[in-house]
Amino acid sequence: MYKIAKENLASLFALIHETNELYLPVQVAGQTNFAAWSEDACVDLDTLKTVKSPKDVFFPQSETLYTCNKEDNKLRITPEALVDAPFVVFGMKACDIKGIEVLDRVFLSDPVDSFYAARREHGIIVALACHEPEESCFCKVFGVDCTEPAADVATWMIEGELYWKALTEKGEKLTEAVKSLLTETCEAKVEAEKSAVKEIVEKLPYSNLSLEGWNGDVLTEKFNDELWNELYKPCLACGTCTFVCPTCQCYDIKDYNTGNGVQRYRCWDSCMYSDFTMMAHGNNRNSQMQRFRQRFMHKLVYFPANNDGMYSCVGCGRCVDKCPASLNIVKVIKAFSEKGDK
Amino acid sequence: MQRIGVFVCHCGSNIAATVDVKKVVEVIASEPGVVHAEDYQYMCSEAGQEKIAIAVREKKLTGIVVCSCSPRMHEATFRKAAERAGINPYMVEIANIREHCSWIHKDINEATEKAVILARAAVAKVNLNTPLTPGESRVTKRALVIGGGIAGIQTALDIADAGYKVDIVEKTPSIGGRMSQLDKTFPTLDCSACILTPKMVEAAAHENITIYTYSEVEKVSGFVGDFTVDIRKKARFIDADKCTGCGACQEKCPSKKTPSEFNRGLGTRTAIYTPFAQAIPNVPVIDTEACIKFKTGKCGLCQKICAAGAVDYTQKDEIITEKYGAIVVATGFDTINLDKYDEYAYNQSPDVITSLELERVMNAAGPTHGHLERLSDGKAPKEIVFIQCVGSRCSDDRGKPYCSKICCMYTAKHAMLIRDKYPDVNVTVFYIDVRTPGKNFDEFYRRAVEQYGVNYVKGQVGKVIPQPNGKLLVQGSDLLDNKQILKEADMVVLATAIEPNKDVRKIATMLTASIDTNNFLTEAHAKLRPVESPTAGIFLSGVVQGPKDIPETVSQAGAAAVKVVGLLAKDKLTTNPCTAKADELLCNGCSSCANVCPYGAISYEDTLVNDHGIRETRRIAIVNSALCQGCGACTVACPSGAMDLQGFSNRQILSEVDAICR
Amino acid sequence: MQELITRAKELLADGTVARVLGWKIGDMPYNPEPAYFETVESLDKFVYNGFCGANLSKYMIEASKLEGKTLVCLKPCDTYSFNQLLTEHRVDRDKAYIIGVGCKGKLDIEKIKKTGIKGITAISGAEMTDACDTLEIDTIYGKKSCSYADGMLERCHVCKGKEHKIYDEIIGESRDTADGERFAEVARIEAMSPEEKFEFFKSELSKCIRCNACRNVCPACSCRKCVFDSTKFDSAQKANVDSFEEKMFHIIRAFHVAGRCTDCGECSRVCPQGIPLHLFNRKFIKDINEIYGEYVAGAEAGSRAPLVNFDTEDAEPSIVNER
Amino acid sequence: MSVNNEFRPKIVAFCCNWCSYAGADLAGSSRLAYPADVKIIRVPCSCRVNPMFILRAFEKGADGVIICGCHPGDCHYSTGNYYARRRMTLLFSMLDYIGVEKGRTRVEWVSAAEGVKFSDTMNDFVAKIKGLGENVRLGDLRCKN
Repeated sequence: MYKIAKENLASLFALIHETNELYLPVQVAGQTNFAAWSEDACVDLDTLKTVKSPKDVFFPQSETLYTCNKEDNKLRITPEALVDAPFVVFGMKACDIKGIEVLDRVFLSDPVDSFYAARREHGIIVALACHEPEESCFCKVFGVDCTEPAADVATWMIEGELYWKALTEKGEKLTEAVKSLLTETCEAKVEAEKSAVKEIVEKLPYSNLSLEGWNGDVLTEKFNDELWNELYKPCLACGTCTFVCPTCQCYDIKDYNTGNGVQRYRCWDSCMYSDFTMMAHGNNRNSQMQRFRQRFMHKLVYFPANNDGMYSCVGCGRCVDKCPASLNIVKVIKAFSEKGDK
Repeated sequence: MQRIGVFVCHCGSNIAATVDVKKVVEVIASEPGVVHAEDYQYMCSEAGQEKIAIAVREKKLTGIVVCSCSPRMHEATFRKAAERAGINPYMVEIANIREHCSWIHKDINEATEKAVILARAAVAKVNLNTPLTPGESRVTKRALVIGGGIAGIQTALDIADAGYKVDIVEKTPSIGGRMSQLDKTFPTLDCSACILTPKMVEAAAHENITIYTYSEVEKVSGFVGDFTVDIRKKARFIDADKCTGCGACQEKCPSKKTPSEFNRGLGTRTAIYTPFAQAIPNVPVIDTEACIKFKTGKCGLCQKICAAGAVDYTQKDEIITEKYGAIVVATGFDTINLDKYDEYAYNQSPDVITSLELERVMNAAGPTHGHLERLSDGKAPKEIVFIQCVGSRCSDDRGKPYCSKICCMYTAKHAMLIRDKYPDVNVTVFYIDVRTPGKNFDEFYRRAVEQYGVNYVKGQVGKVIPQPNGKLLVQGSDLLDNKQILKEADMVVLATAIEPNKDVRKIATMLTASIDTNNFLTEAHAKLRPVESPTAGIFLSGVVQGPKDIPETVSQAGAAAVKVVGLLAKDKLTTNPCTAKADELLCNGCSSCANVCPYGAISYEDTLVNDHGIRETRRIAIVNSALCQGCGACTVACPSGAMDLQGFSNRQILSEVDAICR
Repeated sequence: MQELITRAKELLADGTVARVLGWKIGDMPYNPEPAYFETVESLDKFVYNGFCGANLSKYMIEASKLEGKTLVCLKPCDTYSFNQLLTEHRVDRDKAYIIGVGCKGKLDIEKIKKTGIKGITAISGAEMTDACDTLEIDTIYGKKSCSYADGMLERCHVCKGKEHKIYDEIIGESRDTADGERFAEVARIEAMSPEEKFEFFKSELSKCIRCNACRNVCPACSCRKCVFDSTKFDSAQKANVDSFEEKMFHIIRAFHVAGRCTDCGECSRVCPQGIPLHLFNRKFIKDINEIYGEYVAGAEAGSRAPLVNFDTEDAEPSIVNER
Repeated sequence: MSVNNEFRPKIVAFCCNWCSYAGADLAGSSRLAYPADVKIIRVPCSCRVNPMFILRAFEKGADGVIICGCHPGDCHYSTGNYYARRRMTLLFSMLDYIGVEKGRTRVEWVSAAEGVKFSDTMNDFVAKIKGLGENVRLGDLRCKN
């Protein structure tokens, strides 16, 4: 275990940046999101949750797949190069890391998504344990320990000092590289912090949310439940929940005409959108109820059915914070439990 | 993807001297969709057009781009050529590489590069063209003329003579209009009634003409070739079939104090009245506001006196609904209100009158039986002052910015007639300019000055002050002599500006005909389509389009009639296929498009749509392609992009943008 | 609130309305959700407090298609949107029973949290019945407080007034909460140099994630299919791949609602990235007022929006260069 | 293809079919030169020009966009240019507001008889755009490659 004073973090970031691209929470126009570090970036480690989850470091909102150009009446296709240099993501939270685990299930299973795989291979995650969890957090429900993030390096911010502990080989290597700025220390303070935060977690209003009745085997029963007809009604069909979510992984592939050629790119898509999975004949889900149901069924039923019971929700609570209509997965889960109680 | 043939014209050396046409052919040949490209000396020649036909046949072309002169020159030529070759004429686009390229650029590299880009844009557009077919709509062979003055009468007569049914709707109890109020006409000085009355009689007697007097247009729907109009025939309280026009009722009527509209309020009329002796129809109407029977329930003299038993106090307004193929607006004019011209004392002295009032004074059937006398005391005037441009050519908001056009001539007429009949009367005319363009007009004016000794003073009148002795003190300036003039006059005549009839705005709205800030109806083109409204099927006759004198009005009335006849002669109308069209799946029914449509071509219908399995009734915009002229205003007003313009679609224009910017 | 519930129950019970469109109590002190109530019992979950910011006018588009009347609770500013939708034939007046609900300014939980308050478990002072000027907030990190005005939505600081423009009946008192100059921020930006303007909007718009919340919540964006979802213009986009697309989306969106936007502020309220989207709409409103004369969209149903209208003496576009 | 390294702007001119396109034709037949940088797109009326078209032109790399129509009051469709005038005024104002240089967009009324005005306008507009330089604030970078 090492530590570094908060005021020295700028030097740490600069040092990391010498050999790695570095992504971390940066505040732009009052909002904090993960972004590439630069000397004048306004790094913000105090905001608990970035607006968007850091998933776009590994799975960007849009990325070019290949480019077609016409040259002398011939078509030239240039695939986009894969990431081949190491990069560091600093400040990810335990829930977001769990989110990456969900994405791994999707993108690293056969057929492997090479763009994602390359980023995963070269990415080094330095996690930051949560210090003051908020009322919308419910990571505990999904077995996430926000005090003990499972990353390459885990860090804790305690009283103006960042405690640093490498957990993997990648983490060890990074620690070696920045060791000049770190000082060795014992784990006592970290242990105290962990138990203090765990106590807070227990007090969070959603921590005892029950997932009873949600698993891969309840497809027909849940799918046909009348409750969906009520629940979806306030939904505005925007993509906010999807785009702030650390586990949503759906994307669309589109072409952009540059005038001299075509760039084929993929970008996040939302199952809430009316043209999601639009096909020539139209749409296979043509009502907002169906689209709304799809999102929650996917997270709580379809995904666990195909992934050894793993839910594709990590309880980060971003959708709880951001839904314009104050709808969210917690309300959905609760509504079904209440109905069961009656 | 289309199979496009590109034909690059040399236009002799007009294009080829500045644009490397071979290079254009070479580069454009590799554009997506292009399967054929060639150049030729003169594409518009028969041999050139034949090249198109051959290529269509051999290369199975579905689209054509001609790089040549302006489409305004030869688009029609190449469309016809395409049609002859067997492809839809709207699959042709022109790249204007002459007017917009070779003629304005000197550097051959630059011009060639630009020609290629213009060709690419045309190719990109053709790739998205769709075959268009002009629509057809039927024509009701009947015309409506709104307004029964000389303009309306002449138009109706000309249409009727050509063999088509025509209805005249006149607001007042008789046809005849302003011209019936005039005494003499310039520049020939013949009697207005003598030349108008035969026309009125002819119209009334014509088997193809139906006249609705004391009637107003209430509602108009439909479009060119197929209008439906509701006409309100106001109750006259006289059974026109029984009335013999004997006039006994008018003689007996005890209510005699109503100012006569026909005499411009200078005389009075009875409550039951025909406006003037030669009125057509010669059937009186009862003015219910003046009639004692209607006001008190007592009287009923007219009914008692009427031998024919034609008076019917229970008569009601009647709505007549009729279909028309064309509508002519001939609603004429009135003089402006002079309330804002206090300085001329019009409202203070009865001896200050308008020229139109003077017409009535001079007329034998008028309030003074044709004697020139002061309306205040009936004395013969010795000194008369005419003031020109009262409210015309006005730069402030009291009057009108335009020249009323007829005043210079009628004032010369009045001056001449007065000097002729009363040589002892002095006549002075204050004018800004004397405008006499027209056949025998300047000669006429010069006669007034030289032969009749009318005193023309270039200058304006600042004030007319009624004097205690009953005279009128006129303060004016003589700009030529640069001096102030003070003149004591017995009468002052104001050449009052004319303006379109007050009702025209309401009528224009019903017809969706455009109207200008001065309330004149707008013509489709100021020079080339002066008798047509931009709204198809609506035609303009007379002063409703702009100030004119009688001969001009009559010629315009005839021109409007010819246009109507040209329309009615067709059994079907082909419509411009480049019209707007709403995608019913995208339409919100919000009315934005209808709000900006200058032709009233857009209506809304509750339509059952199937939106990818969702069936619901929605309010959907429907474009009447017979009315739509294809301006595209609606396409931009439409936020969802439901409204698109065929032939100039969003994607077509965007593809041109892309091709130019790449 | 109780009066509102009682009246709603009455109208439901006597069959005047088939359903009530209002807000359902949330599972946090600050997250009530728009909801339909079809039975008298369900109204026990009805809530109306300072966190009921949602403009329910837009829901009336769908509600107008349902059988029977919908009782809809509209705040004064929401009634402008309803009128505008009426003008555009998007809602059916006969299908709506409008209760004009009182409003004393609505709260912005994001703003409250930005003051550093986290772990919220209870809030008092947000109820409509309270005359409280202060919000007392319980958190897992202790008791906190925040003045009501500090927690108010931006739009309430430039409140359009307490008058309901359309209603069947009014329940509750309203207060004009305006304490700021509506066009001050627009004017501040207008006064910037082109470089500053560019940097300002670049920074704000760079946050946009194209979630479409602004569009979907907007009562003026009532298109069945947005041009940005439709293939008709080649404009369909799902992400801002290049910064141009952020500008394209927001400029065109603002343009499409220009003259129709009632400045209800929902776009800015829902933006997950806190982009002050109202600055686009308000710029157009300011321009329209200054160039074509004062116009308040939705103040009167049936009025003609400035962009589907003209005056022959209108200013030339070059006026932009002179201002 | 430009001979030297002088900045050659890309300029899109939307011209209404009835007045301005004919005005451009007259400029052509009168041999009144203006730079080849200007490329004309024919539209039926200035009211057909959707703000989207203008933004699209900038997206794809245009440096200036000019819209030409009949003089107000002379519109072939009687009212089209009045709507265009309002739309463009607001759009241009918005572009200015987000920091796009003034002058990259313009509206000019050119009648069919005004060949000289058409040519003068284009010469002036090209000169102004050259003065402003390349459009970097309102384009899609993907199109620059």
